[in-house]
Amino acid sequence: MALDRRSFLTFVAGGAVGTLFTPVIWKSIDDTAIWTQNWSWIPRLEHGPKAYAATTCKLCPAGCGLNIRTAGDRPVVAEGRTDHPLSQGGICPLGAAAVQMLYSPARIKGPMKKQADGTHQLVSWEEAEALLLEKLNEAKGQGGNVACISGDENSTMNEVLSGLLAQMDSNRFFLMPGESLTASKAFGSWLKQGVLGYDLENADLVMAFGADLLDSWGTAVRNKKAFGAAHPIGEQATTEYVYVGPMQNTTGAVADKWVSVAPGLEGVLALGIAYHLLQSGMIVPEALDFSSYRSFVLSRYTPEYVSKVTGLSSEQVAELAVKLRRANRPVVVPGSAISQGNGVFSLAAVMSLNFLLHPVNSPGGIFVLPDLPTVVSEAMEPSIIRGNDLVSFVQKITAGKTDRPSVFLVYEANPVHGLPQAEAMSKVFDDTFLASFSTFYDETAARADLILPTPYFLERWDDVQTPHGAGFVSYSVTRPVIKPLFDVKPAGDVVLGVAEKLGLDLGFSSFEKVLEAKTAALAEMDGFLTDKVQPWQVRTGASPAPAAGNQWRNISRGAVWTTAVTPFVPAVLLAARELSQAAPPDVDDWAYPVRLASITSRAHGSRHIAIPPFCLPLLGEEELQGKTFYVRMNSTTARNYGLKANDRVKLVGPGGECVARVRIFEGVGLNVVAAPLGFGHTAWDEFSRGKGDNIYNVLTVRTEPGSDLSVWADSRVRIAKAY
Amino acid sequence: MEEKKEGPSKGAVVVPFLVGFVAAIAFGWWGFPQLLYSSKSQPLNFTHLNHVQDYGIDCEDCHYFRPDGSYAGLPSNEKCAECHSMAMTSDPDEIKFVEEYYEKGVEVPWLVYQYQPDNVSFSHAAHKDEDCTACHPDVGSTNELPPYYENRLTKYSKETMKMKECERCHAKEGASNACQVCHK
Amino acid sequence: MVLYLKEFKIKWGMVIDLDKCTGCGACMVACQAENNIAPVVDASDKRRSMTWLLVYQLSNQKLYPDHDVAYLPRPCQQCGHPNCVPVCPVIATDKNEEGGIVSQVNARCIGCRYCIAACPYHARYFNWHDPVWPEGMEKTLTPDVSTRPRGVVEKCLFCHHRYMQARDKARVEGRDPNALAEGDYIPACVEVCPTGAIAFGDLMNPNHKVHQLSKSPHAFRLLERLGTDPQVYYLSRREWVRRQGDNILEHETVEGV
Amino acid sequence: MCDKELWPAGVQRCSLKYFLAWLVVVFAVLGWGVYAFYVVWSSGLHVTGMDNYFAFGLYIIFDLGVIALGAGAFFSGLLYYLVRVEGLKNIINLAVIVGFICYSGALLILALEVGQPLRSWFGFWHPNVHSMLTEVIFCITCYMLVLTIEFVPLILENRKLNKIKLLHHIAHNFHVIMPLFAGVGAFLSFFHQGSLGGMYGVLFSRPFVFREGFFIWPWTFFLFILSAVASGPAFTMLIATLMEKATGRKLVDFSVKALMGKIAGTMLAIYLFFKYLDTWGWITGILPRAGLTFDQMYYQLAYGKWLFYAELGVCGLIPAILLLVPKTRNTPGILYTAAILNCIGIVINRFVMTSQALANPVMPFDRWYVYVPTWAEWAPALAIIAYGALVLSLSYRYLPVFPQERKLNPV
Repeated sequence: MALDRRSFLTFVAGGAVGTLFTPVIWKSIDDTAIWTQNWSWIPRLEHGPKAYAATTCKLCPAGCGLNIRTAGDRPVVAEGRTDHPLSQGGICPLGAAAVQMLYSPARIKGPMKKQADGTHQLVSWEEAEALLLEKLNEAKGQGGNVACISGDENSTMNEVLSGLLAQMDSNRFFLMPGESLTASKAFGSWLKQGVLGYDLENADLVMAFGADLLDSWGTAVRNKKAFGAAHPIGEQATTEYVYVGPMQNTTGAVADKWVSVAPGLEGVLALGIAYHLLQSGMIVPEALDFSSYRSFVLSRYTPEYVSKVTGLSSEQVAELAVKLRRANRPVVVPGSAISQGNGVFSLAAVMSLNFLLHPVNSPGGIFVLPDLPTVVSEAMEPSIIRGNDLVSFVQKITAGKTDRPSVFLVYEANPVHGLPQAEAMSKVFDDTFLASFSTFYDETAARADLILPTPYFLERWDDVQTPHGAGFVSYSVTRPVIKPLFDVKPAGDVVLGVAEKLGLDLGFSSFEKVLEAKTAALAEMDGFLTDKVQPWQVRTGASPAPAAGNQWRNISRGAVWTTAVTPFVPAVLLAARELSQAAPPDVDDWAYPVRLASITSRAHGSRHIAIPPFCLPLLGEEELQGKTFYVRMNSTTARNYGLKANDRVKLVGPGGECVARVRIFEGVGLNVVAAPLGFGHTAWDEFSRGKGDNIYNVLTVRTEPGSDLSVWADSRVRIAKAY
Repeated sequence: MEEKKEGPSKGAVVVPFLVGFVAAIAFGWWGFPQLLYSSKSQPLNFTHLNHVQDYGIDCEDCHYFRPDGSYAGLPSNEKCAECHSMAMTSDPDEIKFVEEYYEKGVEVPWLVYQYQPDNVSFSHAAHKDEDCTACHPDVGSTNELPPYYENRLTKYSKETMKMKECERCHAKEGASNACQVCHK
Repeated sequence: MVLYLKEFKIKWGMVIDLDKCTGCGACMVACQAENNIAPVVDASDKRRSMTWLLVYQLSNQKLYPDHDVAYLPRPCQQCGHPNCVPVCPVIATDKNEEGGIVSQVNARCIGCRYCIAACPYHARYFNWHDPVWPEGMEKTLTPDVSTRPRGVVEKCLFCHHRYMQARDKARVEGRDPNALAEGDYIPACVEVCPTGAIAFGDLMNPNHKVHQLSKSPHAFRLLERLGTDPQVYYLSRREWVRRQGDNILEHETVEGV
Repeated sequence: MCDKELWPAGVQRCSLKYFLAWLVVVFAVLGWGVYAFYVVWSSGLHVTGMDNYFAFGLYIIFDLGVIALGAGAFFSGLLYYLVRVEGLKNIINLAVIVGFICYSGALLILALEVGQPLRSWFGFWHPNVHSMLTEVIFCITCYMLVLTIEFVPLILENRKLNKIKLLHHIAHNFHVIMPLFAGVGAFLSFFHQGSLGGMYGVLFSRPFVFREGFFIWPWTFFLFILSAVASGPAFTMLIATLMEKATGRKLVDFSVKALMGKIAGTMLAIYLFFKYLDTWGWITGILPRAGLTFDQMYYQLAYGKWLFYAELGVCGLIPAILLLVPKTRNTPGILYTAAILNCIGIVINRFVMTSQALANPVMPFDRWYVYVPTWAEWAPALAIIAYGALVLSLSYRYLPVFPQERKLNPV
């Protein structure tokens, strides 16, 4: 039969009908729908047994315990550790994003050398280490013309680095500026062997001056845990929290009481309170300078004066004094909302309340926390390190008052972005050899002549010694939970190797050995592990079993070591001389009329970590819009400067300026503009680069009379509408 | 009547129609599956029966529940290497395991006949009293591993149980058929 | 209009103490990591971002210095009488399982977004974009929650996979999977919260803390008067916070809302 | 080249060159729309202005609008075939074509609107019988079939096609059973117009659109039916007038238009009576029970109260009066203006029910947002209009759409 058109059509019709009785159409439709579950460009899940690895976080100085959940050896999620006294199962947003940061696009893939055109080129470790050796050798020949900046206050890495410097006859070892420097200037004369800690857990009244206790200040997660325990869900609070500070930040929002005081005036209010306490007959018997302190306070910080300067009523000030006097175990926490740039006046004034209220080392008050023994030969003593003022050093160099080091080593720090007046300060790195030990391609790495990438903290050994703001001594170890993803090398190993080639003997062949020695050295002190009894419980009568067994084995697997030993304190000084010299003047600054309340939040990263991808959704609509960030002021302030919500505003400080949008927020004091640090990155990755401006640029450094300390927590700016 | 004469004869209509119909049926039921599925074989031939009969290994020695309630469906290299860290025979599959997988630290990419999509979370613990072969092919009583057919479009195994079958049994047993009991 | 009401012997619920929430956002980050939500470069596009758990900032609307703020974390409210469920044309979302969690199966969802229109809490999110992880970061995906393609709706499920895992653990240990103890099953956000602002448990079980807390005079639920009957309760001793939990007419007074 | 033998007998059409030039314009717009379809399907709905607040956008508003305006088909059919309003004979073909265009266009847009078009058949295979949207999916699809069946005989009446005996018979027999389809169509139409309204009315968590009602149907169910019936005939009549203006030929007798106007006016008046009652109940009942006030429902210009007054006053009451009073209705200019206002009012209603309902924040600490559609939403909408123009142009040129055309345009 010939195939004519008609029979062909009939054939097709038959085929079509036949097809309906086969799976072809139905299965295809179904499978196409199933295919949409399985698009090749969307990752599939990988299965594997669930396990946990206990370690310690290094993303900020708070030293929280992290439990890294793994699925078939892949780290997947960071969880809290209930057995860690600094976090007790809690976690901050930055810590919660820790695992994903492993794969941050800003990770440095291998050692890099700066090219003539300013770009970086990957080189081998041999070449990189040879270059470092060459530069250090030159510096050694010049009599130790080398300086080091460490961004990690708590690591034994500081011993390795300061030991290297010391053996090269340099004492220019600096931490990124923090509050331990201020404390050292204020109390260093009598507090040689430790730092002051705050026993929040046993307190029944916590009054924080400036310190953003519940977000980023000190041991933030532990502070929150203490706050949480004192505010049982659905029940009456057992401890009152009062926040004295410039704005309703995280702490101000949730504290039982918020007292609005502009940055820089916390000390004035504290002495105003001290006035009442002194009037009621309180004394500090163990203080040598009590009488000069007493007469200074009573003569100058009268209720009228304090009320005039702070804008609070005399009744409000008196009420705070009553609160403190009535409490059984009150503790007062001094600080600045950004944990840096605080003056001796502010710190000593606030701290004096603690001395007035109860003797040092009483439960629910302040404790002297001893430093841990050092193990690296010739490493600087912690108390010396705390007293080195980086900002003054940089200012002296730029002013030509001291010579510029020929080599700068920067370890896990980002001074190019994160020093006050950052733009001007970073000029210190001009005409020097800058080597950056960093995990991420931050602004300092981008500027560096040599990048020596460190493993991410989930890939390396490291440790955390008693963080600033803690209430007790602690030691815990950071341990690798995954092999390094890239061609990176622990900075400790690099430095030890180079030192050896320089003919210096630091006493160790690898950083892991340093940590082992550190752990062994802890045996000198009467310590215990926190698995059953917590250090604050010891102060109220609990008795722990002394640490036994293989210390390194226990601690390297996550155990936390602590001690209840407190050094003997024969006498204290209230820093009365410094208080009287550093007291802020009564005149107002008309050139820069607005007080700048800078904000740090763990949601914005930390000093050396830019905002992680997973924290971006935390920024509200009025914190970041596209590339523009917001500063906050109340409606009265805004009106005074002709500003409305969403207007573009320029903040001008003596050293720099930046542009933002206005967010009207009534939780900011009068004539105060609140602005977040941690924005305006120029390096890093697409997640953080180019978003907002760098407020560090408008911070203003002044030298505090009396202490000669660089201070910028009380910076001031001029604001005007920007077009 | 006139119209009928004008039209073609019955046969001329019916025959091509039938040819088309039969061709479509044949293609749909035989050719189409050939196109839709690709056949794959296991990376190694594992001899279940030998392991059970000759060496007295229990099923649960390799296929066990972890303490957290999850199910270790397939043994890892480590498990196999408890015996096979070195080749004990000249069996090519055993040698391949040792050289290609164990020593290189690569897990054996076993093809699971019953592998469920990512959006399904099958709880072995909830079904631990059922017979394994109610869902899985009975590989335990033979030394041969059957071929694995993969749907080219969906990338799932041909034998992957469809939701209907799960639902039917759940309904019969009085178990919940709420969506999230199985989906994730 | 009640088409859909089912009672359960177990009702998983949250009680969130707004006087304890600092708004730090750790819960939001933990949620993303736990549930395999992809990061986005411009997360400031709030109207397209993916935040199963979102922390709202509440203001008492007063001027300085009388101003007060509160933070309100908003997971899916797991309504007892959800509006999203009856409207779904393909049963991709359902409230049918013991425990009362409103399910959402992305493989069934056709992306019509009717449920998003129905939800007054904005707890439902549409995948406007295909999820993209920076290179390598997909290795941090947990095996517990499937990835979702663009074009489907998703939402908080109270970390339902953790419920399943807790049940499996109970089964293997020979316990009754339908009688989990308090703490056996806890969503990721509850677990990480550093101030312990969130309590979680079975609202029907008098031995669980949430049972009592939900009856507190300071407890309220969001938009309660609409009749959605949420399984998420909030606590606050501040009256202005409780007032903002629902729409209140000027002349209406709020007693222990 | 000439296509004259394809024209309906005894009528005049423009030259093929003219016609093709017009089609080029139509296809240009269509092409832009097809490109938008490609972009949306290949990259996702983020190219639209929709977001987590505006789950529905221009796609849905457009669909609701054209489905309401396309209601002329079923209501004219109902009146003509079942109630036997003979005057409608002269416009019923156009009503069917307009209905066909509106429904097929709406379905095309729906294929864009769903995030997973390849799964859209789940609506039939895994239906949730409680969902108003399920009712919509079923009824719209079925009614689309009915409209196609109603359109087919008209196509077969093309001069060339009708010469084929078989097709002639089919066309004839279809006509005979047309009342049956008209009835089925009317039933389906009632239900899906209603379900579209019901979709909003059942949203008890959205006080802006929530309505109580009868059994499972909220009042919006019935209001949507009535409003569609009130605007559909007016729209059909306006299309006829537009075609007359475009072709320069008289196609329908003015009395037919006036009749359509009268039907629309009557239905509009009935609709408004209930709509006013409903609005009153909403303001005094539903809103206060939800703790809200009338004033809180409106925001700035985009969602201002002017919409309320425009919908129910200027584009509601006024056209209803103009269409009901014989004197104004029989004045062509006024008739057309009133019909246009009528259609605008219904479109405003659909916009408000969709966009404003979603913009309206329900949580007290939430805020208003404004929805702005992007090109990816305008392009397909315009393409559907172009598609309508294409179908109408082809139908007018080649099919005997207007029975009166020969009489009204003597050669």
